[in-house]
Parts: sequence; C-alpha cells; structure tokens
Amino acid sequence: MKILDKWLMEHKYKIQDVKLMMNMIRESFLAKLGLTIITMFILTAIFAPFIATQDPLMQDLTNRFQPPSLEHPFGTDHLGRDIFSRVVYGSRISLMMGITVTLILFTIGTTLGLIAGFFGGAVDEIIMRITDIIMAFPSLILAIAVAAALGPSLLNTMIAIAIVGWPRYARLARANCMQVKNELYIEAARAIGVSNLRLIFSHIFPMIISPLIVQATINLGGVILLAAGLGFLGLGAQPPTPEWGLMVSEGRRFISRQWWISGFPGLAILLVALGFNLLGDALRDILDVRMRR
Amino acid sequence: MEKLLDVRDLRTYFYTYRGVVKALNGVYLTIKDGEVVGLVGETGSGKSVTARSIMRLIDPPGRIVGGNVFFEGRDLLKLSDREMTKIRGRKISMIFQEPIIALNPVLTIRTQIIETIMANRDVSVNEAEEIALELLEAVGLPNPKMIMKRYPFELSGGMAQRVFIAMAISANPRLLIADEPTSSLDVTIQAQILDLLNRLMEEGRISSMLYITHDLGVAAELCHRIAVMYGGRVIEFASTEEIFKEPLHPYTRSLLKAIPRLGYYDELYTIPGRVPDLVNPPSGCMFHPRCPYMKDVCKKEIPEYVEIDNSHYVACHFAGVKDVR
Amino acid sequence: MNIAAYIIRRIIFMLFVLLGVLIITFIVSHVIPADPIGAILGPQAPPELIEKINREWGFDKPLYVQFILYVKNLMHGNLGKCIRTNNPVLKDIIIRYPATIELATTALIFSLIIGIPSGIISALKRNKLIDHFIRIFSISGLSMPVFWLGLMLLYVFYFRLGILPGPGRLDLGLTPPPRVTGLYTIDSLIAGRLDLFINTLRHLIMPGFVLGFGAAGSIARLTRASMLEVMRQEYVKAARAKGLIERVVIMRHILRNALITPVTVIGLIYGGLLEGSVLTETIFAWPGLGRYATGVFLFLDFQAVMGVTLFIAIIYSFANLIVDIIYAYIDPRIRYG
Amino acid sequence: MLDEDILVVKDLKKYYPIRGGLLLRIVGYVKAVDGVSFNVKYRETFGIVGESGCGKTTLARTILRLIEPTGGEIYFEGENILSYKGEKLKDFRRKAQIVFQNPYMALHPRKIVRDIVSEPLKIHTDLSKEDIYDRVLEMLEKVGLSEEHMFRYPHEFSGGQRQRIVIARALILNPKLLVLDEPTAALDVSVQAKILNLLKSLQKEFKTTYLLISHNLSIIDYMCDRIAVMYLGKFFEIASKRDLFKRQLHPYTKALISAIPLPEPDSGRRERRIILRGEVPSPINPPSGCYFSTRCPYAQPLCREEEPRLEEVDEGHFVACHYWRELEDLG
Amino acid sequence: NVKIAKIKAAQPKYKLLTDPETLTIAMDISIITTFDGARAYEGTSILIINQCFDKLVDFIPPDYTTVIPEVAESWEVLPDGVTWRFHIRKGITFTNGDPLDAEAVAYTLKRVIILKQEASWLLTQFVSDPENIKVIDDYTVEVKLDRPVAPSFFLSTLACTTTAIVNPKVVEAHAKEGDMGSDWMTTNGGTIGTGSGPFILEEYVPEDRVVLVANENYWRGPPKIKKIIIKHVPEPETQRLMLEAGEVDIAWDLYAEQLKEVAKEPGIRVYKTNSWGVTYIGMNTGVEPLGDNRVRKAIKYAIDYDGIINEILAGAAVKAQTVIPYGFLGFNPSTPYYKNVEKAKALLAEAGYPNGFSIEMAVPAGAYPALDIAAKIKSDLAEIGIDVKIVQITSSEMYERYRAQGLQMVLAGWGSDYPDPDCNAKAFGDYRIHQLAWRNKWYDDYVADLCERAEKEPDPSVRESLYLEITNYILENGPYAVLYQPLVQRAVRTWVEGFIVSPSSYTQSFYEVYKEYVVAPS
Ligand SMILES: Nc1ncnc2c1ncn2[C@@H]1O[C@H](COP(=O)(O)OP(=O)(O)OP(=O)(O)O)[C@@H](O)[C@H]1O
Ligand SMILES: Nc1ncnc2c1ncn2[C@@H]1O[C@H](COP(=O)(O)OP(=O)(O)OP(=O)(O)O)[C@@H](O)[C@H]1O
Ligand SMILES: [Mg+2]
Ligand SMILES: [Mg+2]
Repeated sequence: MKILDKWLMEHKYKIQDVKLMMNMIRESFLAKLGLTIITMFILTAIFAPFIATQDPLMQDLTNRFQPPSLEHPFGTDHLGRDIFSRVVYGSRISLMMGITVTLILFTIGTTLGLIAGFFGGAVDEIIMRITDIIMAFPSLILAIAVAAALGPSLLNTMIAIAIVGWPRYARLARANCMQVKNELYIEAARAIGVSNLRLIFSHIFPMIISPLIVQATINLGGVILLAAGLGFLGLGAQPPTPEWGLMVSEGRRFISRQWWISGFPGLAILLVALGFNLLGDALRDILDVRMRR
Repeated sequence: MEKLLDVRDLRTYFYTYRGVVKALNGVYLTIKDGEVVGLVGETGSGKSVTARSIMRLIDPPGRIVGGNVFFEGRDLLKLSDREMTKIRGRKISMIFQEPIIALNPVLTIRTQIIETIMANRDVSVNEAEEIALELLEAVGLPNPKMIMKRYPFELSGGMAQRVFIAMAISANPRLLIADEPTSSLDVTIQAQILDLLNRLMEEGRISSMLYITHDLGVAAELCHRIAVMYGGRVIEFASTEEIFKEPLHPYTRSLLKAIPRLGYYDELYTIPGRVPDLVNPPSGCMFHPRCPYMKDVCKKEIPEYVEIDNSHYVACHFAGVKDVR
Repeated sequence: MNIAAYIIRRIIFMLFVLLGVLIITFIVSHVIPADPIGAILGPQAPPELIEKINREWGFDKPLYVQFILYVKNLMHGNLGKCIRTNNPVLKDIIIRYPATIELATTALIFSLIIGIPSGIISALKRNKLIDHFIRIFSISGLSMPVFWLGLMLLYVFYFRLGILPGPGRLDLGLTPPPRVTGLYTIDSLIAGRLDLFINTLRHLIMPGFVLGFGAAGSIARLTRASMLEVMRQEYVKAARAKGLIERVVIMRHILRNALITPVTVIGLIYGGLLEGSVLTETIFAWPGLGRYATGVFLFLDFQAVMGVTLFIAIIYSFANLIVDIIYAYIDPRIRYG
Repeated sequence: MLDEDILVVKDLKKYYPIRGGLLLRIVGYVKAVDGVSFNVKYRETFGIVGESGCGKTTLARTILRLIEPTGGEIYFEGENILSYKGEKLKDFRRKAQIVFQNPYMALHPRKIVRDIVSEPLKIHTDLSKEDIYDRVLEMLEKVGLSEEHMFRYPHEFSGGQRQRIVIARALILNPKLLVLDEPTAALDVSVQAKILNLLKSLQKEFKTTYLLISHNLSIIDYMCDRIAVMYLGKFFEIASKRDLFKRQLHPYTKALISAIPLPEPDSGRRERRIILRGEVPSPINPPSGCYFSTRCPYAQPLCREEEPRLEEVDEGHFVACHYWRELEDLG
Repeated sequence: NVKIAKIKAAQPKYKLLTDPETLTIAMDISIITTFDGARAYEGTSILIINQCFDKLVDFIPPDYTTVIPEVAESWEVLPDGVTWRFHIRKGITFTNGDPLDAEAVAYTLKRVIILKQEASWLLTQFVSDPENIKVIDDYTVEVKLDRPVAPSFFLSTLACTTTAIVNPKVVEAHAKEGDMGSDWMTTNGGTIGTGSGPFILEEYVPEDRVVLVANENYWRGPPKIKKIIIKHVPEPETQRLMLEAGEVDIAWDLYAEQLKEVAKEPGIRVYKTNSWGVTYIGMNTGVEPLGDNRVRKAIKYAIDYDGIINEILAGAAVKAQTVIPYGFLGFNPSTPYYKNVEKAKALLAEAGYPNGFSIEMAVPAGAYPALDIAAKIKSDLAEIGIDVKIVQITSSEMYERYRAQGLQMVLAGWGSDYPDPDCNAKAFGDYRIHQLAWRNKWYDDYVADLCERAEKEPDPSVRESLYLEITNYILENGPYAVLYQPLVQRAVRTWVEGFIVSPSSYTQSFYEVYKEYVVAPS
C-alpha cells in the first residue's frame, strides 16, 4: 500500500496530465469521434472470431455475388466468401501492420534523428542526406519499387513502408532535438556534468516524445493507407488473405455491378485511417495548447 | 480638466480549458485631457488586458463581460464594430511591448506606415508618403527614406519602436496607450525612447497617454498620476507624488520597499506568498493572503474602490485607518 | 546571401539528391535477381537467345559496371530502353508525362480551390459548426484510399448515373487534338476544337477530384492552422489597433502571411499528387506516367524503373525548388543578407 | 596570480562564426567576447553590468566551459581549466555552477523537482536513495521550499519559486564558484527582492564566490563588491562598488548610471540625463578605435583611430578611455 | 432483307454509332512494341502485322492441323529430306505496286536470321545460316534445313508473322547501320509499300489507336470492310459498356463473368474457341515431398476442376488434363482426375503424410483469374491437410526463379506459338531442353526419348500415336496437374458478320469481316 501511495504521489502530476488530456479529448468532438472509431476497430480485431459470421476464407462457389442481405450483411464476393467476415478479420491485419510498422518507424527514425540532431557534424550530414534522398522520392513510388523488388508479401510491404517512412520521424526528432538541445535546461544539465547519452535519452527524448507520438498517431492512418494501396496494386498481402486493399482490388473487376465487393473493405480502410487521423489531429491541437501555456 | 477616458467596473474574462480566467475584476480608471497616467503592476496583474479591453481588441476565448469605457462621453463598449474601427488609430492609438513582432514581417515599413496614415486620415498616397517621412523624422530616425524601404527584421528594437510611435501619432490621436514600450529595450535605448516621448508631449504631438509599465522608476519619471494594479483590479490610483510619498494600499507600500535602489544595502523587503490564481481567486480582497494587516473582513468582502483623499483612490478596507498605515 | 547563390546552392543540392535517388533505385531494382528479358520472351524461348539478348542489353556485366554505364548514358541524355515496350525510356516518358501533368495540375487546382477557402472559413469560424464540418472533410481527405474513392465515384457517376464520362482522357469516338504540348486541354484550344476541350475537361473532373481530394484536405488543414497561428500574432492585433478596417486586416495582414505556409508546401503537394497518380491512373485508365511506373516496377524493367523514378524525382525536386524560390520572394525573412 | 583569486581570466575571446555564401563558408564573426581580463577573489561577489547583447552570457558560458573560447586563458583555483577533459572536467563541474537568466527555461519541464535537484548528486556522488532524498529536502528547505514541492513539475511554480529550484540545484554540491546570469531579469520586483535576499544569505552560509551578471545597475550595486562594466564584448571599467558610484571614469558608465529611472518623483534626473546617440553597434562590425566612439558625446579623432587599453588608474580601478582624465576634470 | 429485320427487332434502343464501313474494336493496345514482323513477339503487335502482311502459308481457323498456301503457292521437299522448295504465287504486289517475288521472300527469311531478334528462333531452330536460303528463279526459293523435322512442324512455324513477307526495296531504303530497316519498321511496318496484306496501316498513336484501311488492290480481292479502328480501351468494364452502347463492334478483352453476362444481351454474340495452351500447376520434384508421385497424385485428386472451370472461370475453359491442347495433333481427351478427398487423403497417408504438409505456390503478381484459382486451390488442398502459401511474384522474378529450379509449386500457363504438339510435348516431357520438365526437376529419360522421336516422325498417324503415349505417361507420372485449357472469347455485335475468332494473333484475320446494318431512324 505504501509503495502504491508513494507511486501515486510521485506520479500525481503525470496522472493529472493524463486526466487533463482525457478532459481535452472529451471536450473535442473530433477527438471523441476518432477515439470511438479506433476503439471499435480494435475491439473488432480482438474479438474477430466472435464477430465474424463465418470463416473468412470459406468459399462457397454456389453463393457468389450475393448482394448485402441479413445473412451476408456486406454480401459475398466472387468466390462466395462472406465479405463481412473478411472485413472483420481484415481489421487484424491492418491494425497489426499499422502498429508494428509505426513502432519500427518510430524507433529507427527517432534514434537516428536524435543522434543526428545531438551530435551534428558529419553524422548529421550523412543521416540527413539519406533522408533527403528518400524524401525526394514520392513515398508511394519508392514503396512500390521496394515492394516490387522484394516481391509481394505482407512482410515486404512492411519493410517497404518502413524504408519509406523513417525519415519523417528522423527529421522531426532531429529538428526538435536541435531545438531542445539549445534550451537552457539542457545547458543546465550539461553544467551539472550530465553525460551525452544521458542527455539524449533522459533529458532530450522526453521533451520531443509528444510531437513524435502525435506524428505516429497520424502516421498510423497513413501507414494503413499506404499498405492498403500496395495491397491494391497486388504488392501486399497474398490472396486469399482478407487484407482490405487486396479485397478492393479483387472487387474492382466487378465494380459496375457488384459494388459491395470493393465497397465495404474500402470503407473500412477509410474509417480506420479517419479514426487515427482525427485523433492525431486533435492530439496535435491539445499539444499545441499545452506547449503554449 | 475634463475626463477624457472613464473606465468603470470593467470586467474581462478568458474562457479557457483550465477554467475561466478572470483577468479583470472591475477596473476603474480615469484619464483627463492632457494627462499621462501610469498603470503599474506585476506580471499577470491585468495591465495589458486593460489596455486591450479599452481598445476592444480582446480575442477569443476572451470576452469583455461587463463595465463601461467612456471615451469623450461615449461608451466604447456600446459602439458598433465599424464605429470602433474609426476610434482606433484616429482617437486612441497604441504602441506595444515588442515592436518588432508587432510589425508585419513581410511588409515594408513604407506599406505599413502609409496604410495606417491612409486608414485614419483623408489623404492621397503621395500626401501620406510625405506625412510618413515627416513623422519618421520627428521620432528621431536618421534617414527616413531608407527606413521606409526596410522590412521590420532589418530594424533594431529601438528603431522599430520609433516607427511604431510614428504610426501611433500619425492621426494626432487624443489618447495614446503605451503597453510597456521600453521593457524589451536596453537601458540606454529606453532612455532615448522616454526622452522621445517627453519631447513629443512637449511638442503637443501626444496629448494624453496611458503608460503601462512594471517599472516604478519609469512611471515616476513620466506620469502625472499612477494606477497600481493587482489581481485584475486597480487597487490604488493617485498622483505620482502621493503614490511614492504616501501610499495607502499595503501592496503599494510593500512593492516600493522591495525595489533595490542605488546606495541602499539593507535587506530588501519581501512580500510573502505568490500572485493570485485568477481562475480560483482568493475570496474577499485579492491581496489578503499576502497582506501583513489582514483582518477577517478582508477574507470575506471585496473592498470597494473609493476616493479617500482628493483624487486618491484605494481599494482597501483599512485604507483610511491611520494606525494601519 | 543573395537569391542567385541560394538557387545555385539548391540546384547543387538537388543534383546530389538525384544521384542518391539513382543509386537507391539501382540497388532496389537489383536486390532480387530477375530476368525481364526471359519474362518478355515467354517460356518457349530458347535460353541461348535469352542470354544473347541479355548480353546485348549489357545485363550480364557486373552491377557497378552497369551502373557506371547507365550514368554515362544518362549524361548524354540516354535513359536506356524499356524492355517491355521496346522504346527508349525517354520516349515512353515523353509520350506519357503530359497526361500525368494535366491530371496532377487539375487535381492541384481542385485542391487549391477547395482547400484554401475552406481552410480560411474554418479558421475564421473557429469551433463553429462549419469549422467542424470542414475539419472532418479535410481529415477524410487525408484518410481516403484514392483507389477506392475512384472506384466508388466511377460506380455512381459513370456506371449508375451515367452523368460523367468513364475512364480515359477523351470519349472514345473522339480523336485527340494534334500534339503540341501533349496536354489535351491546351492542344484542343490550339486546334480550335472547343468540343474536344469540353470533353477533355469532363474527363478530368472525376480523376482530378479523386486525386485532389486528399490534397484539398491537407491544404485546408494547413491553411487553417496557419491562419490561426497568424491571427494570434502581435502584428495582427497591432494592425487592428492602428485603425485598419477588418477587411484590410484579413486580406493584407492575415491572409498574406497565412498563405505563405500553404504556398510553400505546394511543391510537396504537387509531388504527392504525382505519386497519387499511380493509383488514380490505374483506376481511371489514364495513359500517364503513373500507370507506366506501376507496369515497369511490377516487371522490374530496370532501365525504365530508373528512368521513371529519376523523372519523377526531378519533377518533385523542381517543384520544391520553385516553391522555395517563390517563398524567398514572398517572405523577405528568407532573403536574409 | 594571487592566492586570493579563485578565478583569473586573461584576454578571453569568443567569436561566433557566421556562415554564408555558396558553400556556407565562414564569412565573418560575431565578436561576442573580445579580449576580457579580470580576476575574482574568494568569497567576493563580482558584478558584470552591460546592456543586452554585449556578451555577458557568452562570457559566463565560456568561463564554465559550456562553450569553447576562441582565445585566452581561464584559471580556476590556479589551474588552467581549458585543458580539462573527462574526469577533471566533471570535477570542475561540481566546483563551479551557474544560475541562468530565465528560470522558466532552465528547468526540465518533464521532470519533477526531486529529480531535478537530485541529479547533481546522482552524477557526482554515490549516496543512497534515502540520503539523496534527505539532502534534496534539506536543500529545498534552505531555499524556502518544502517537501510537498518535491513531486511537482516546474510549470506549477511561479518564476520566483523556479529560480529557487535552480539555485537549490546549483548549490546542492556546495560549489566554490556560482555564476549568476541575470538571475532576476525575468522576475517581478517583489519576487526579485526575495531571490536577492536569498542569494545573499546563502552566500553567507555556503561561503560561495559569486560572479553576478546583470544589466540592472541597482541590483549590481545592491549585491556586489566589485563591478565591471561591459560594452560590445569588452570591459570599459572595473572598480570596487564604492569607487564606481562615487567616481565614474568612463563616459559610458556615466551614461549608464544616469539612464536608470529612479522610483522617486521629481528627482530631477530627467534633466541631468545623458542621452546616448544611436544604437549599440553590431558585434560583427565593431567600430574602429574605441568601440564606444560612435555613441560617445566626447569622442575625439583619436578615439576613432586607436583603441584604449584597460589600465589601472587608481588602486583597483581600471578604465579603458583615452580621455578619462580630461573628462574627470570636466566634471 | 431478313437480317436487317432481325437486327431492328432485337436492337430498338441502340443506334449504330460506328461508321457502317468501319470496324471498331476496343482493345488494350498498350503493349504494342513493333510492327516489324522479324521482331514482334507479342500478340497485339502480331495481330496488326498479320493484317498488313502476307505469309508463305496460313491456317484457316479452326483447323490448325494443316496449313494452306498463301504466298507460297506450293512446295516440295527434295529427297535429301532437308531441302525445301517454295513456289511463289505470281501476281502478288506490295501495296505500293512493287512485285512480291522470290527475291522478297528470300530477303525476308534471311533478314529474320540475320537480325536475330526476339522471335527469330521460330525460324532459326530449323535454319541457322542465311546462306542456306537461295533464290532459284524469280518465283522459286530454296531453304535448306539444318536437320530433318516433321513437315507439319516446320510449316506451322512459317504461318507466324515472323516470316511475313516484307518489301526489300522499301525496307532497305530505310536501313541504317546494318539494321535492315528494323528501326524504321518498328514504327512504320504495315504502312504503304512495306507489305502486301489486305490492310494498310494508316495511323498509330501509342496508347490511343491503330487505324487500318483496306488495300483495294489485294491479290485476293479487296477486303469487305473499308477501315478498321482499334481503340485503346484498357479497362474491360469500359470495353463492355462501349460494346453494349454500340460504340464499338468488338470488345476484345472481357473477363469471363462479363462475357457470360453480355452473352445474354440481344445484339451481342460471344465467339469462342480453344486457346493453344493449358493452365497447370507445376510441382518441383526436388522439393520434399513432391518427389513422391503419390503425393503429386493426391494433389491431382484434391482439386475441384469443375468448380474452377464452371464457377471461377464462368465456363471460359475446356476441361483438359493432358499437356497437348485440344485442336492439336495428338490431343488426348482423357480426364481421369476429379475431386476425391478420400482418395487424395489415402494417397497422402500412403506416402507418409497423413497430416499433410505445407508448401509454397507461386502465382504471377496481380494476374486474374489466376489469383482466384490459387485461392480456390489453397482451400481445396487445405481439405486434405496441405497448407498452401500463395506467393505472388512478378513475372520477371518468377521467370528467373523458375529457370533456376527455385520454385516449389507454381500456377502457370503454357501457350504454344504455333499449333504443333512438339512444343508442348517437349516442354513438359523432355528435361534435356531445360524447359518445364527440367524446371520441375523431373528427369525422366523414357518420356524424353519419346519426345525426340515424335519430333522427327514424318508420318502423321504414327506421330499422333506417339504423342498419345507421351501424354498418357505424363498424365500418370508427370509433376503437373493440368487444370484446364482456356477459351479465347470475343464479344461481338451481331451486326458484324464474317468474324472468325482465332486463338492466335497471327491466325486472326479481318479479311472476311463486314457489317450488316440499318440506319436507325433518328
Ligand atoms: N489570451 C488569453 N487567454 C487566457 N488568459 C489570458 C489571455 N490573455 C491574458 N490572460 C490572462 O489574463 C491575466 C492578465 O494578463 P495581462 O497580459 O493583462 O497581464 P500584464 O499585467 O500585462 O502582465 P505583463 O507584465 O506580463 O505584461 C493573466 O493572468 C493572463 O494569464
Ligand atoms: N550561439 C551564438 N551564435 C552566434 N551568435 C551568438 C550566439 N550566442 C550569442 N551570440 C551573439 O553574441 C552576442 C552576445 O550575446 P550574449 O548572449 O552573450 O549577450 P548578453 O549580454 O548575455 O545579452 P542579454 O542581456 O540579452 O542576455 C550577441 O550579439 C549575440 O547575438
Ligand atoms: Mg502585458
Ligand atoms: Mg544574457
């Protein structure tokens, strides 16, 4: 009990911070909307087996092209699979991919950015020039090139997106690091004799984490979109995986009559990305307010 | 002398996510024609908000929630936006604490000064240009033609403040509000600007002025009367001599004792506690938690703003009581 | 530093970046051993023939030799040949890029027309209903899978309602105007063919909108944020205090400064539109670079891959360069001495 | 180098390079500190006064080796600290500390007070957690804070309280030298008084040497034993407090003192004030000759040609002016 | 006129939008690469070349077992068995009036050998030295083959556009740096004077259209249609809409489902024919446990062939399980495999894999309906416990890896360039030529020898029986599960007459096509 009390005491203000943020989210209609959407999809992903009405891979060739009905809320596709169940399972893939890739991006980008920003000089030059080059590519094109070169698969999609995506984080981390590095409190820490490593990770990093998290939240939507785009081009998940982009692509041939085959998976992509973007946008606003106070 | 400006019970609140910041809690202030009034107070006491409320330049989430601002007999708070626009710049103009950021960074000085002149005076561009040059000369800027071509970031703080003063006096306003115009400047530059303001007053280019500062020394030099703000109220308002020689409010007195002066080496007087939180202000008198003479009534009742002596206004329950003084 | 020096530095920097792009593309397109020649010739072709042709293309040489050769040719304006179309890559690109430029430009115009006013309104009416509406709209733009939006719009407006034309740059019965610029809108006007011009425009509506939708969202958001930022600035308050009427304050002091940010990202946005065209062109059968790019990438057609990437990177960098220069002109602070 | 000097600075220079042009080559220098020499005695308070941008902060940072000087020597307790590296440098850090200009910026916004104040102990000592806690508490109480403040974030404090935290952190290792860079510039008068009182009493308790930097002559006067007047990276005058206020030998010092508005109505200072012409020149292109010649009301042709040296004209009174004698006669 | 009445009744709502004298085709022409027959190796290019040039011999669909004379009026094989003599038809002129003679034929054949371009191997597999082609007189050409081959084999390759006869005068006039005019022909082949075919290339706008006009002086008489416009319409769905709206007369590239639906519409007819290829699953015997024929058979018994053909392909395929397609000499109609989970499981258990195993199957990236079929096969094989991982790979990489024996299972198609069984039999059976058998590590000398024998066999009936033996052997032992033989289908407006669909571009002719039309009342 004592330990808990002490912990609560030590973290009282952190807890208040979180509470304040939750308050702000509650006050922002858009943030609430975003959070609701995300929660919905996360729950769907976790409880997919209970929500889906059937095996997402089960084919029923006698039941192809059924329009949405009570039995098949989203209809069936060209192999007679239940689109609702496929969309439900698809949320697992999209979220898993989005979150994993974002974590990787975050780690790599932030570390490199911090190093570049803190030490400057040649290290900075090298890292930043690489980001320049990668950013000079339109990201989709580079991702397509990498995914095509590595061969289409979920893993390779993730690698492609990671290669394309880390420079954003690196730049953000670097810019913020350079700014924070010159702050008085960092100089104060140096005056005390704090070592560089400790400066970077214990003093600078906590200061730049918020914009990075916002970036990550917004980026999550982007990653999911990009992954879906690659899936759509046939460079991502392999059939019969219920990956949303792939599903849109599969339905494309039938768009003039059976709109639902592409329609629902695409809607799911839109919603998830919207959820993350709404939340990220609101978080950024909140952060802005916090930075200004 | 007639009252040029008469602020009564002015209240301005900011509706923020932290709660309602009650920045002004009933400000009273009068300025007579031809008079320089100093508004002093610590950070956050509401000096700038008072100035901006008079100009009706409070941006959301702020709102003027009550009171009157009589100017030349008319209540500014009741004017339409259009009429208010005509007051600003022509009748009341303003100069700011950080002149460089108060100038638009992407427009030349010429554009900015001419647009001001043309907005407030009925002149052609050419005439405006001449007026501008004359004004820049008058505020002591060397080579006005050159200055006109510059961008704000190419000016030093002192020069930018002079440009701003030139703009502010371009329409011969009846009242100039100066919001800490020298606190971002160096002592020697500050001396120059104060000198300039004095000269402009002597020349009649500035008639009345509300001078905001936190530096009692500056106020002492420049002003006829001084209003002391604390926690969003004017708690004492009197002639400069009286404020310094015979301050009535305990806060004013403590403040004066806390300033280091040349040749004074004893321990400085300190005011205990900290400035009030305007979201959850103390009950009764705002100053009571820090006041050495605090009585029970101070906790409960908000002291009224009353005239004690001739034109000496105080908001303290015990202002008239000799022994407390 | 004067503008000329600034531009020269930017160009040097750009060349450096482009070299990097080349190297990366080269590496990427060679990570996995692939044999596009063999794939083109099909399973029946005898291996000797495949080897012979590979030799003719120089694909049997060590990678670094191939790269040096490539760069050497590049210096002479030779981008190599596309295996699939059997055309010089440059020719393939020249045939196709106007279609992409026309599409991306339309999209940019759409996005500016939609994005900037909505951003301004949104900022001026902050936290009002219209602001929420515009924000949801603009964030939807960022979250929209373009390929899906394209399909859905096609379904509704073409297949179901039939009020907008389907894929392609022109109705099929129509012959394109003689090529001058390659942009049908301009070429049709040069040829004096109003009917073609109108038809082209009708064809541009849907893909242009689909492509520009996301960009409109970003622009609206940026404009809003930038407006709010500027509206907080001291000089805006000062402008009001000087007695300027609200219209002048908004137009001269707020908008002028607030639009700097959106303007500076137009380059980036244009680049984004170029890449977005990959998906949009696929949906709308737009005979542009995007479709070409997907084709050659999927085929690992080395030289074409390099050519297309380089070309897009050049446009991308140029767009950014131009915007930077514009930026330097609008904002005197950039032209620091 | 006398034994009584804790710090001796000789001809210290710090030039910041300015880059420009095509290849971002160095095209010039900001001569922030341009040949400064002085000494600080044990347990005294040495004041440096000067207008903003004259190089005060740069000087402070250089002395503490937070930035590397361009030239000159710095002796701390007789040793040249410019040669320090690694452990020696770390050791120097516990002996010399700094309080910064802006208490709002000097504290890590994401750390609680306990962590901020205990950091020096964690780095330089191997005390147990409990000991550290006790030491931190003790120190906080000394600067007028209490245990309940230990778990708060800096933004929950007023400026004055923050400056107390900064001071607590600076003094927790009991340094020999404390550099105070405008410790009250960002504070209100009532708060400023508290900090100044606190600094004075702590100096008595810890027997620390202070190097106090300020642009406010009243504060310098209130706090210091000896004062140096700085302008454009150079010292114009060094003297003991009493000397300086009695007899200013440099015209700049005179103008500076006359420019202070005093909180006394009708003091008549306005009339007697020396108003300097123009702006402070840029440290990138300082004027030739005496740096003050562009603004000096008494400038002579010689002033624009030859730079005056800082010379001791009286016991412990240094001045850098060609015509100080003539001016003194003028009154 | 009865026909007019029929159209009128059936098509009240459509008016004929296209010119009655013009045939309009919607087609994806994005990959046209060249109009030079000696180079062209891609269907769309070949289709155009075939309209503008004549070949020595030709096929009349749907009979692909015997060639008919075209430019070569007749031919004979000299007793040495390798020297062929072709007698050129007299009176043929190129479209600019130049005569087509032995000189032109010999030039064309030599040109193919010398240029050695992509498609050259069709000829050089028989004649590798240009010196072996000789002009005997104005209308006789002699060709000496490197080795004896079955006559039908050699002749069928001469029906390809690779050896479409070009006008040496025009071509040489544009030659540069020894390219024999190839560069110029790439964009100008088929224009006036280059060939002698029924049509002349009038205009080619890449990714937009190809316009052909009738050659009024064609030696067989002018074609019935005056103009052909091939519009570039890459989207099948658009092709379909245009066809339904009557904006085009033929939609070239519709999907099976679309064809099934448009076939129901009045006024549209779907023409079908068997393709010259088969779709199969290759199983690399070098990968455990595919080396065991019982496992391979289990897989063959696990697949739902009928489901694939009838549902996924919507009937756009013929059931076939042997490696020589229907319509070729030596076709074997036997289809012993059908979905039998019990049997398949039993076979697996017998081979020691009662619980199945896991395996990768490569599928060309983005290819439909291959991806759907792959999904179907995955679910079929899952029923017997085999876990198939589908890997899409780009065709270039697939080719590289397949050639290096680096694939486990592959879903692929095999198409012949010419209708002779040799090509299929050898590819699937003879590992020595490093084709499919080798790529799947199926080194079987018995069947390889059989293939070599069959290639040379001059007697067609003996040859046929040899191929029967080969196909049966592969059916039983081979590492292939042949899924079906695709159909080639074109959707055509009923007002188009005389259209015969052909599986191959170089046998696809528009010479006989014309339109029966009414001008609808406005
Ligand atoms: N835009 C705003 N939003 C919320 N609170 C505000 C805003 N502007 C001012 N305030 C609050 O109003 C109070 C008075 O502020 P004001 O700027 O008038 O102080 P001041 O006396 O001018 O101080 P300073 O000397 O720092 O300029 C402060 O507590 C401040 O936090
Ligand atoms: N990192 C830097 N790079 C370049 N120039 C600098 C840097 N830091 C300071 N300067 C310049 O050096 C000069 C002296 O700066 P410094 O901060 O030391 O002045 P200061 O006397 O402390 O001023 P203030 O009273 O404003 O704190 C100024 O002109 C400043 O612009
Ligand atoms: Mg203020
Ligand atoms: Mg400083």
